[in-house]
Amino acid sequence: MVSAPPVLELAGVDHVYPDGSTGLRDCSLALARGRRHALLGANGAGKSTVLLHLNGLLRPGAGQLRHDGQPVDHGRAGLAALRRRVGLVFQDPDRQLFAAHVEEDVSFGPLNLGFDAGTVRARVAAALDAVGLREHAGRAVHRLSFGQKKRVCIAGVLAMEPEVLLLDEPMAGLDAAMQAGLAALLDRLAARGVTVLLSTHDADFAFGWADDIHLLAAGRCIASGRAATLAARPDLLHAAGHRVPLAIALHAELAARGVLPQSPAPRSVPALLDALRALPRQFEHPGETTA
Amino acid sequence: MVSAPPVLELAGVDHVYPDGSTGLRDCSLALARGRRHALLGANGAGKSTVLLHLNGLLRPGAGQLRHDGQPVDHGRAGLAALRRRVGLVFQDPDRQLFAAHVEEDVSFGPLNLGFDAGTVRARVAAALDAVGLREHAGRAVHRLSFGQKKRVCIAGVLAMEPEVLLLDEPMAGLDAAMQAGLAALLDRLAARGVTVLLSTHDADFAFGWADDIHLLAAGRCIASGRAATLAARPDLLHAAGHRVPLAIALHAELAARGVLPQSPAPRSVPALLDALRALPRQFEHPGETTA
Amino acid sequence: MLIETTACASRWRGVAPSAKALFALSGAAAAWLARSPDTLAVLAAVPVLAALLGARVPPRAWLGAALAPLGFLLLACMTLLFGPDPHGTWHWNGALLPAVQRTALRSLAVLAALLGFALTTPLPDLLALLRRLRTPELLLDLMALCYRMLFVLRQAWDEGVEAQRARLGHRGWRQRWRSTGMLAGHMAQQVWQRAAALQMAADARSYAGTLRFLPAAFPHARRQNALAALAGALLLALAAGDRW
Amino acid sequence: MHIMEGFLPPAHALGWSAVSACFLAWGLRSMGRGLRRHPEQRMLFGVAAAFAFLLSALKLPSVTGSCSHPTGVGLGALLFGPAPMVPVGFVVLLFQALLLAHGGITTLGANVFSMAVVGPFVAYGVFRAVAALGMSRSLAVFAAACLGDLATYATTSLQLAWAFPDPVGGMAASLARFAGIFALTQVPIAISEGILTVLVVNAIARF
Repeated sequence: MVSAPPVLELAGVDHVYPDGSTGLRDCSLALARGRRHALLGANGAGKSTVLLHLNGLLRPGAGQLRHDGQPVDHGRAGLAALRRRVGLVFQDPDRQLFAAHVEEDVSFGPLNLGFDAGTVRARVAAALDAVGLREHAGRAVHRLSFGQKKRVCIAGVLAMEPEVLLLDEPMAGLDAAMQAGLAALLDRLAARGVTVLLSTHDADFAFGWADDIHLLAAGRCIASGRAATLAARPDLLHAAGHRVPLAIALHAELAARGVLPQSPAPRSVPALLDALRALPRQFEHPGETTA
Repeated sequence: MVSAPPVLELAGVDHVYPDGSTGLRDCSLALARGRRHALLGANGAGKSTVLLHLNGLLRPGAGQLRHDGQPVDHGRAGLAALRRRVGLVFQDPDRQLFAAHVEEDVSFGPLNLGFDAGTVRARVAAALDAVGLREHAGRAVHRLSFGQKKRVCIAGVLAMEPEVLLLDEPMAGLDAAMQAGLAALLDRLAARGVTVLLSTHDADFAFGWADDIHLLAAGRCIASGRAATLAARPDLLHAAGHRVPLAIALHAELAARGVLPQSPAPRSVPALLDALRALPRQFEHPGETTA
Repeated sequence: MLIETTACASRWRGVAPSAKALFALSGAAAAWLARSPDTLAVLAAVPVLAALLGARVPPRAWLGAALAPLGFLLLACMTLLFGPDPHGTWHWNGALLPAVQRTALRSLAVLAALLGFALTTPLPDLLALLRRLRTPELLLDLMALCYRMLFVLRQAWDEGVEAQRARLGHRGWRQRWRSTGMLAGHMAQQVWQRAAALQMAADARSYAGTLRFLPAAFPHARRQNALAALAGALLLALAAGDRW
Repeated sequence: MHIMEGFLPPAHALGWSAVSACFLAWGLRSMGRGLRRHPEQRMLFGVAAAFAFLLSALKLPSVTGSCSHPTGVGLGALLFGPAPMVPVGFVVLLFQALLLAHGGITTLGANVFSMAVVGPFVAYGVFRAVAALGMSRSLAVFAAACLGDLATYATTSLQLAWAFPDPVGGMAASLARFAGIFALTQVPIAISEGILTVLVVNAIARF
């Protein structure tokens, strides 16, 4: 496994938009297969640009996109081969759902791949099962809630059975319960071997969920690494305009005071809260109610 | 002051949408003047419906909208009088900006109120100053970033100098830095006496920012009260599908262990972290680095 | 939107639109008056030079904007000179050459004059001018809404096409037709939704039936109008001298 | 196919402008009456104009080149009737002239007549006629959009032939030439338009 190339890789990619603004500068980033990746950066840092490059929708001005270690050919056949394996879910469901009904929209990708009706039907059913929308298959898209639309978008990509799933700001606009549900869905996909990369501007979420973090600032890929490793690098986080994730910072303070053990470091504030609650209380105040 | 009526009030409002789905059920909610209010609920709980009622864009099927204690007349004159005092900022900037240029769009409201060109120009300048877009006055709206468009929307309402400002999910799509900037702007407005109500599904943000919280679940207004009071009512929060804000829960645990004092309770996790850092360390671990 | 982008960046953006319109219309009228090819060539060259040197319009942008009309000009002139007669035989029609030459030069002169206006004046400035000239309110509202929604819908269209490409919707011509039809249908249905949302947003800002905005101020309009009138009069005098 | 800026002789340009101005005034009055009953349609027509502009600037899959076509206006005539399409088409054509340099200000009158008057009326009339014969909706929509487009291009050819009659054969010879040349580009465009309009109308009907 040590020699396995990353499933997708940007190598020294530059991108300038037609209006002259810089999208990416010498950005290098590699996605190890089967892991959960978060692309973390402020608005305008170039997260969407990276995702569009990884799906071949933009073409590097300089540098290279590699798939399984091989440079991607940006011709028609090369792109079709890439997009068959790499699926991209955009941020705004209203911009990517164009069919009238759920089933019809989900079938769009498999039909374009040229499968026969039976295969398409089976894939649509499986994809809708995966996102938990089986019973909504026949509904009109515009009658769904925002969270449901988002899941239809994901189903539309899953029906193409990609090996890499890219998601642009998938948590935006979702409430806490929906976010938890979506994170669980992504975890199930990762467990099935799908490489997942999502972009976010929420450092707390990124460090709470991802295995690997890729830091982006002003079009530069400034660091990539294990979440636990990067969490201990406030210098890099600050350079990308983020603070240290609250869970890490709180844990450091509490560990310094001997309230919590030095390790394991909890990944998220709720996990830290659970760790606190699991400790025996040293003393109770009278009249104290626990939340 | 004890007898001052709320500036805006919904009293027992029902609303059914034309397609038969229920928007609100017997919803009662009062906004005390000059305070910062958060309308907290999951997606689909009816937050937007409440805001549309408060601005008179929807008409209650049953119940009443009251302004300064007086029932609002939903005729043309009554609505004009209401909307002169109550401004509403929608969630999606692209659905509410009509004009080509920033300055033009901001002038739309004051011109509708019948002011002369000089007054309108002064109000537009003041509103653009307030949102920090003075130097973008002449730019084309379609060239602005999402965060800038959002601020143009707010300026367009501020230029009408409303006494109540309603904002539908203003933090959606903004990154941490932009959210902090917007929260600071809303604080300045509240300090000038404007009553601010924003809707959100983020309990941590709501409890960190607002003076008063209004809880909404499945079209019902299940509770209203001071943020500190509601934070101590996990039963109500759970009924609305929220957990207790992390800052409150963490503080309760840490106070129970004597790490932090019982009061003051920090409003947000960063504030709690600051409180922890301000404490003297009981003992240092060798090689420990603080984040 | 090459022309609009160029207009926003042009050095003459701050010049009163009335002055630029006056100059452009004088140029067009002069081209209509003039007869000789030489005068027409001068009348075509003046607005081009004014745009390139005065307003600093990049030559590439000017050419890019002129490409479509130049294509039409080539095709239409070729049709006049060479085409099928009623019996279906194609032949060259040399007798029309002088008339075609004059028509082509006149078209170029009028094109140069009005392109000079379009490449230096963003459309909203023109709308403000039309409002002052008492264009019907309804027409102005249509234009204002159309202009703003143009960019919104175009962005939505581009994003929709991008999302379709990500799902291989534009692999071959069959997929492309199907995808384009689906997207156009979806966006047609969005027209109603967006109109309803805009109506609601306007109502929330005390909309009273017409869309009114405060136009941009052009403090030096009087002087600029006078200069434009002078320059326009020179062009007209040149054309009149040529004709009579 | 839009007639370019300055191509028509002054008398023709002014004459077509006068004719189109009459239709525009009529269209605005008719639209204004409708808006008094449904004021919210003002926004609808504004957004619809933007959509029509977008469609007209679209490169259809099988057609290359920068030929503009009146898709949106024919579609609009089927949805809203031909009268409101005069002001909407006027706005679209003005924007095409100023934003894309397709057509022109001096030729706006001639272009409005062919694309915002003749095209929508023919499309609407064909649709009603085919529908009255009991044919399927798709066929009626296809025929309407396709024939509306062809009528537009025939009108443009006529306008050009009238302005530039053949010195020997007169207007008829000139018309044959313009119609013959433009048929090469316009017939495929008209068919594309018909197909796209059918797809759009079917999609709208499904929502």
